[in-house]
Amino acid sequence: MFYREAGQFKSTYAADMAVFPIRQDRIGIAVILLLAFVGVPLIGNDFFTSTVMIPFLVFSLAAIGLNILTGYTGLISLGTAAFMGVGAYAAYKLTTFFPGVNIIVLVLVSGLFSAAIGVLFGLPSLRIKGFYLAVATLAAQFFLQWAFVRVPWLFNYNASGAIEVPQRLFFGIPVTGASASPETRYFVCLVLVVVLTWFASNLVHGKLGRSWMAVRDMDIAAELMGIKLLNAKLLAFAVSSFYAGVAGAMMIFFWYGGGEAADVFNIRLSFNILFMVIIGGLGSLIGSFFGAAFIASLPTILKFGLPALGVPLSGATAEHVTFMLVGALIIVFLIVEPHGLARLWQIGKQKLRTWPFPY
Amino acid sequence: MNAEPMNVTGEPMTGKGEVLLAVENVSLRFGGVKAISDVSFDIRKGEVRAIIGPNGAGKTSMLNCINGFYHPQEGRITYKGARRDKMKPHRAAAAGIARTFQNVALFKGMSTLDNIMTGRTLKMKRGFFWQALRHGPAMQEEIEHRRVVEDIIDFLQIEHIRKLPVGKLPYGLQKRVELGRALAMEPELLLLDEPMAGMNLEEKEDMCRFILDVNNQFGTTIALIEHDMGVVMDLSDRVVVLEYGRKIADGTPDQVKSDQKVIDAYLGVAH
Amino acid sequence: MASATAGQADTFPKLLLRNARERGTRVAFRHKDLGIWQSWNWAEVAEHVRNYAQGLRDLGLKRGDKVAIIGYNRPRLYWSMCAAQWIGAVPVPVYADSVAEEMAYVLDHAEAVFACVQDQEQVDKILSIAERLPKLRHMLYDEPRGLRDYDHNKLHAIGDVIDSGCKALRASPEVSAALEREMEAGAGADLGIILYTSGTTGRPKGVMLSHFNVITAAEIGCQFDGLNESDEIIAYLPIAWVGDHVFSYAQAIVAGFCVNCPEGPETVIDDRREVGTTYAFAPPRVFETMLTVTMVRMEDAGPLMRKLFHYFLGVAKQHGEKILNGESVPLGARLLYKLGDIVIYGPLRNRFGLSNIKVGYTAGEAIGPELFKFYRSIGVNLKQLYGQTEAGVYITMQPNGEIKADTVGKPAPLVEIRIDDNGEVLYRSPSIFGGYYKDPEKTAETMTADGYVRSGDAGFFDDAGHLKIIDRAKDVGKLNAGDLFPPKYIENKLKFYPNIKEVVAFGQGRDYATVALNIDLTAVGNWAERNNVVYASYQELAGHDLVYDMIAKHIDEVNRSLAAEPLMGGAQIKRFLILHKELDADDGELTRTQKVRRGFIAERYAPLVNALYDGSEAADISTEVTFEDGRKGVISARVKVRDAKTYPVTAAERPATARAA
Amino acid sequence: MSDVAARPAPNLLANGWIKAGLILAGLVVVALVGAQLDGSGTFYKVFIDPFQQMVAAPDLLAQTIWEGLVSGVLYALIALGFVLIFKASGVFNFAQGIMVVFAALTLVGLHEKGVPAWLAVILTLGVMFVLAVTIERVVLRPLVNQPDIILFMATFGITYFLIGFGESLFGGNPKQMIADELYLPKGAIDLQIFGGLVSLQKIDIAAAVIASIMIAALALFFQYTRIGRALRAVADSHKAALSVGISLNQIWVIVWFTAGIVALITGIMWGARSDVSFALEIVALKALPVLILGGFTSIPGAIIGGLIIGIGEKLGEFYWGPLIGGGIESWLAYFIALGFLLFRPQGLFGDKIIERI
Repeated sequence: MFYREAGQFKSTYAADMAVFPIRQDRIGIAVILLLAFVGVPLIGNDFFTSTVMIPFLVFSLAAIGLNILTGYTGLISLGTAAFMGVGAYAAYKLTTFFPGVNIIVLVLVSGLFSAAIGVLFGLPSLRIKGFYLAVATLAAQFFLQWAFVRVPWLFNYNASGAIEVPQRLFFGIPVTGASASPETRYFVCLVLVVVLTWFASNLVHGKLGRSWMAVRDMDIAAELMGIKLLNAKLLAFAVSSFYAGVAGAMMIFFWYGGGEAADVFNIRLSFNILFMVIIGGLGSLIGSFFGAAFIASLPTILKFGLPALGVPLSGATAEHVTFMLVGALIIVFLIVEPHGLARLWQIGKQKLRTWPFPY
Repeated sequence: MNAEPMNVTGEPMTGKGEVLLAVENVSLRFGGVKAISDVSFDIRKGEVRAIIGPNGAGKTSMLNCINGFYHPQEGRITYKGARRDKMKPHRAAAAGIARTFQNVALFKGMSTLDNIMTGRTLKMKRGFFWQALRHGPAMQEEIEHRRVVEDIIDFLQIEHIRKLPVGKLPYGLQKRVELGRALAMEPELLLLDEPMAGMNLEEKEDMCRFILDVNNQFGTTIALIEHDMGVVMDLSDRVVVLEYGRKIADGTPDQVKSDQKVIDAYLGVAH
Repeated sequence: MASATAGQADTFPKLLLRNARERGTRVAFRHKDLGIWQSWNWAEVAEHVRNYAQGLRDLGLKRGDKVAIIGYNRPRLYWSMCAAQWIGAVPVPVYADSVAEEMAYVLDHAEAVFACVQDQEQVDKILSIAERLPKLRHMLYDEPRGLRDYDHNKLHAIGDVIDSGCKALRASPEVSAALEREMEAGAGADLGIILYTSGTTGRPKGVMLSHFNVITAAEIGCQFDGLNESDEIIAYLPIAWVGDHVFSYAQAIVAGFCVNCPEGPETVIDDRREVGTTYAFAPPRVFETMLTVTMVRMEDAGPLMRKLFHYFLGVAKQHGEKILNGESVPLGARLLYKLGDIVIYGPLRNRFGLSNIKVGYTAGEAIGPELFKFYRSIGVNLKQLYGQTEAGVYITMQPNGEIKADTVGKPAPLVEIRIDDNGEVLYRSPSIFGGYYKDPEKTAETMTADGYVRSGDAGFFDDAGHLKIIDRAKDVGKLNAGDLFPPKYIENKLKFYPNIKEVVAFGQGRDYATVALNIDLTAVGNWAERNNVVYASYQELAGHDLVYDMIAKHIDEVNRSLAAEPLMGGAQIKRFLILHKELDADDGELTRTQKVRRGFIAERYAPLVNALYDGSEAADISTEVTFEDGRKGVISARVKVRDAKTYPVTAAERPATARAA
Repeated sequence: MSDVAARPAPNLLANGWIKAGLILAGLVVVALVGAQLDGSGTFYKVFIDPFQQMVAAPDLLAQTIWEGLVSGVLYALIALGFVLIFKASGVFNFAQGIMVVFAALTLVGLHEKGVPAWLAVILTLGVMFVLAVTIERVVLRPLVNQPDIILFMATFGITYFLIGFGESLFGGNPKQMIADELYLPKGAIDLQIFGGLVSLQKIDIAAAVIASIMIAALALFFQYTRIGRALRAVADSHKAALSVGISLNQIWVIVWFTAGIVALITGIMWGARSDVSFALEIVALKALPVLILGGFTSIPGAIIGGLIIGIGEKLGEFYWGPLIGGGIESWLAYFIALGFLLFRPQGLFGDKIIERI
């Protein structure tokens, strides 16, 4: 009902091929960006910013990465957390070697390392598909996880075995380390996520995105179009791992601020991100955000929401209930809408567009 | 069409004669099963060449050999004078061979427009970083190719389904979109595997018209597999007949029609 | 007011050049083609038309030659008209869906030497009748698809003609100057266009309109509704029809607004929505289809949505029109309407593509008052007009604030109207035609000595000076007492009730008027369900006493309104019956276009018609019917006949017979 | 999803990318190894020394192989439950590992609540049946005809639910398996062979025996019972199964229940060797490389794959692990499987699938 499309016509292909061709959508995006850049810092307190918004942004980016691989190219990966870890450790080593270089640049560069490792583990994807590939990516997960623990060089031989994030300044403002304020960290994350989402959106709407989807939908026909399968798949692995790597680096530098990093990037994180992608909607960037919001906020909501409703929960029970609920919700979601929240969003939007008609 | 997407020769169809693709003594085995044995024929520039034969005659396998899905164990395939029996499908695509499938092989999750746009992949040169920006040269390139694709959409009269996902389209339209995708590659040789299978009469007539138009207007050489003998006789310049992986006849539709071996092969087989 | 422009720009090519000068960068034409709206501004259009005119000249087209224009609404076909006019040739738009036979007649009669057509289909059609058109020298086409292998000696792509014209103009300034002189030589009084009217009987007649006629008509419309260069119209009605010619060609050029050509006939609704037209025209059936589709779709909506929808439609029905007319409405209702506008009316207008509409017109036939009021109530400024090709379209129009569902409005500016003794409407204005092409006899029949044109329609003015059209003049009969008997007028009045599907009125040469009617099974069925009326078949429902009561009420209302109208009081319905079966085209009772065949029905149902006049309470009848699967059967029934109440005539017997704007 | 690219004979090494990748991978491994060593003698330590050790101390080799064998049997059992389900319903049941833990936890939990051991076993079987019915009703039936990946994800949901459910019922702390009460043997048999002492835990022997019995029983079940034949039919085609007169829904329940039984037995065995806790989940993931080796649809494949993985990773850990810091057990299995995968994408016993175009 908010969509008034009468009079919105396209007289150029550029306008017709825009990512948001409808004016109301563009307004919506602008409002969301405004909220994110102005509203959240104004309204949100430190707790909200650092335990809700930053994790949400980090997970969103990781989910976008996995969605490029799984949703757009049709390759399942259970090793996302490992690729995130590569990013985190790469960023750590880089800032150790080049303490003078801007940390944000290093976070982005560390994504390249992750991309390289991703390509390496993506090589088998030419030969194997589906579940077999999923299992193959477990090799990456466990091998890298092992390496994070067993290669002390990676964590600068700290006795604790953990990454200790040093303080780094950005135009004189601390953006990492203990003295970096949640708002600062939030802004850095937000800018990174917005820019990288824009890139991802450009990629999936262009030739490369079409190639990926072609590989996903019918690889034989894709090959016939002159698409080199291995190149397309490896590029998907590279881009996906790049996003995961940046997300991982962000996770350690702007969220955790260090700590038991080796334990963070475990198989369960891989699964969680896969859930985000599935529940959010395969092959949808906006779905990645929905999925991340849903999965990342669920534990917090349960932890603080249920007691608020008068249901007393101990910490451990809360965790158990969270597990059960997540499991049940996954199943419910798959039954109700196998195409995820993004599809629900699409249906809702379509309803609003055809309002008051049902179709 | 304003900007003609195909390789327009500019002259009427006089060039039928030069051999575009030659298949010489090709044999293909799957394990112990011989799918094709010692088949030779050629496809000349600008002609419509039909490959017919009863079920299991190895027609589709033949097309698969031509565009590099299968690599025949024996024999040689020459395309434009160069040997290419070990070529990969994507190399075949780059060399100007396009293809449609018996059971529509569209990209089901994509729109008609995007499906046909994938046909332009090889012609799009902008690199990764321009694509990530999707502005300037990359966007110009997209628009340039969109124009070509729109001409194809106009040619095939599928304007109304331009932005619909192909998965839910009726079968006849899907076939048309698939043809569009192949045309978007501006092929020199177009392989059509049963382009009219499962269509009603009206759709068949449309498809026939499109195939002839493609052949006439753009001079595209066409090799097609088809079961409908009426269609084959109407469309094709020359026909090769396979049975059990062997060639049993080759010639103009009239010659083939009166060939005793062909009549025997088809006798009792409802086609 | 036509003289204001007549001095400098008295032909369409001159006006086009004026537009190119004064608003060269404004978009003049859009065409949904190849996925987007291809656009041309006035400067580009003028350039194309100039080149095109030269191209035509090079092909040998001369002043006074006729150029047939055939096809769906395409910019290049409109340009063809203007390019022909540029060098003094006369465009003759032809209905694109005409069969070859009709087309052969028109082209031959018009002596067309050129034909500008849309596509292969039309080329083929003309080629098939080529031997009957010896005068036809060249054919130009817009869409080259499939025409590549045709013999191009006499066949040209419009694009190529424009290009060659462009080259010729570039090559030599003399040629350019000569073309300029050709254009300057044109004058407002020159024959601008010949529009063939299909006419109900006989061969089509070529209505000759001068530039002055058409420009005047266009200005009448533009000034009446304040149309200007910012308006948008979608051109989708046949280009051979005067309405499209005036709205989409003449007014666009006169006012400088943008003409949008849809992708194809089946995408009009979507394309209209995309463009968001501000000025629209559609025959009643288009509005009716839109409403029907709306209601059908809403049936599938959720119950809450349906309730909301109907609630707000109720609000609109109550207050919407008044708000649109600027009448005073209580604040509460106004707020409620505002809410409805956000929730329902706005989205609805958006779906219809009528969001930006400044004024919409409907004409051609009578529109149901309910239908008309529906659109007005949701905020669409829909109006009626009454027009004819011979008038250069406008005869009467509804001024803002004076809109009534059952009249066609007041005489348009500059138009004088007189009602003849037999009730026929006569009109006179500067925009009326100069005569039928090559048919002085018919011209003389139609024009009176004092310059009035016979419309062929019967009508009268009501108290407020609004014209009401009753029927075709020749169809209006007389009762034995001498009162007028307008069958279609009575039938239409009844058919506007949703419960009544078909009506046949009898009375010609009888003592009084009667009707036989069909109920609408869906509407009455719904009513029956709500009122616990049990029925097994149409026949049973039709014979039900309660249904008779309901219909009697409708007839009573109609009689009351007839009594209140001048001249109509005598035609009140005295008796009626509900037919035991639905009238069906398969049985020959309706035409294929769903019009009742009065004579045939009177014959077939003679026992019933007799019963209407012999005073009996009921009559037996058995009729042969054809079922859907082709089997034949016989339906027998006893059909009840009822009397209806009539009212004393209240309206003045002799209303004003002449009006002028 | 389950199909595997197996177009006739694309030569793997002919592909430049793969070649480059393998070289790169090799370099990374060498670099990692090199980083752990003093730089000299890498080749010796990797390719010669371990084999010398094997020959020098055959008893240690035998002991290592035995241990590998036993964990291989347990991997095989998990894989077995998986294959059962995959064959019959095409569902890639990620939850099989968790079903093992859940079954064991239920058994122990019930016993803790005072239920006699054997009754607890029966009750646990009941729980597994209820679970099978519930999964069929709540998960499989509504998701029928959905793409494989959706069903796969649904089993993720089951996994999470079972973890949460099990932990909130029985608590998250590791528990002791009630081995004694179930008359499982304890202690070890020490064999004096190869000039050394090879110690075989009795529970391990029992595990091997029980596993063998169960596999034999399953084989008989499939071969000789009507339901078994129906299950085999359903693996070939769903229509064929219907013609045997058993509804798909029933078959699903049966298969999931069978997998539940297998899970319970696996859980008991495994629990008897270590603790019962959800830490087993990670170990259960090891069934996946086993499956890759053996193929998703082959029961013998699952067994042999299990043994190869079990022995391979124990040998690897024992002889080569220390070279790069140990703990390589966590990923070695996957690399072994991956190595196989590159050369036989359909697994050891899987059916070769040729793509039809």
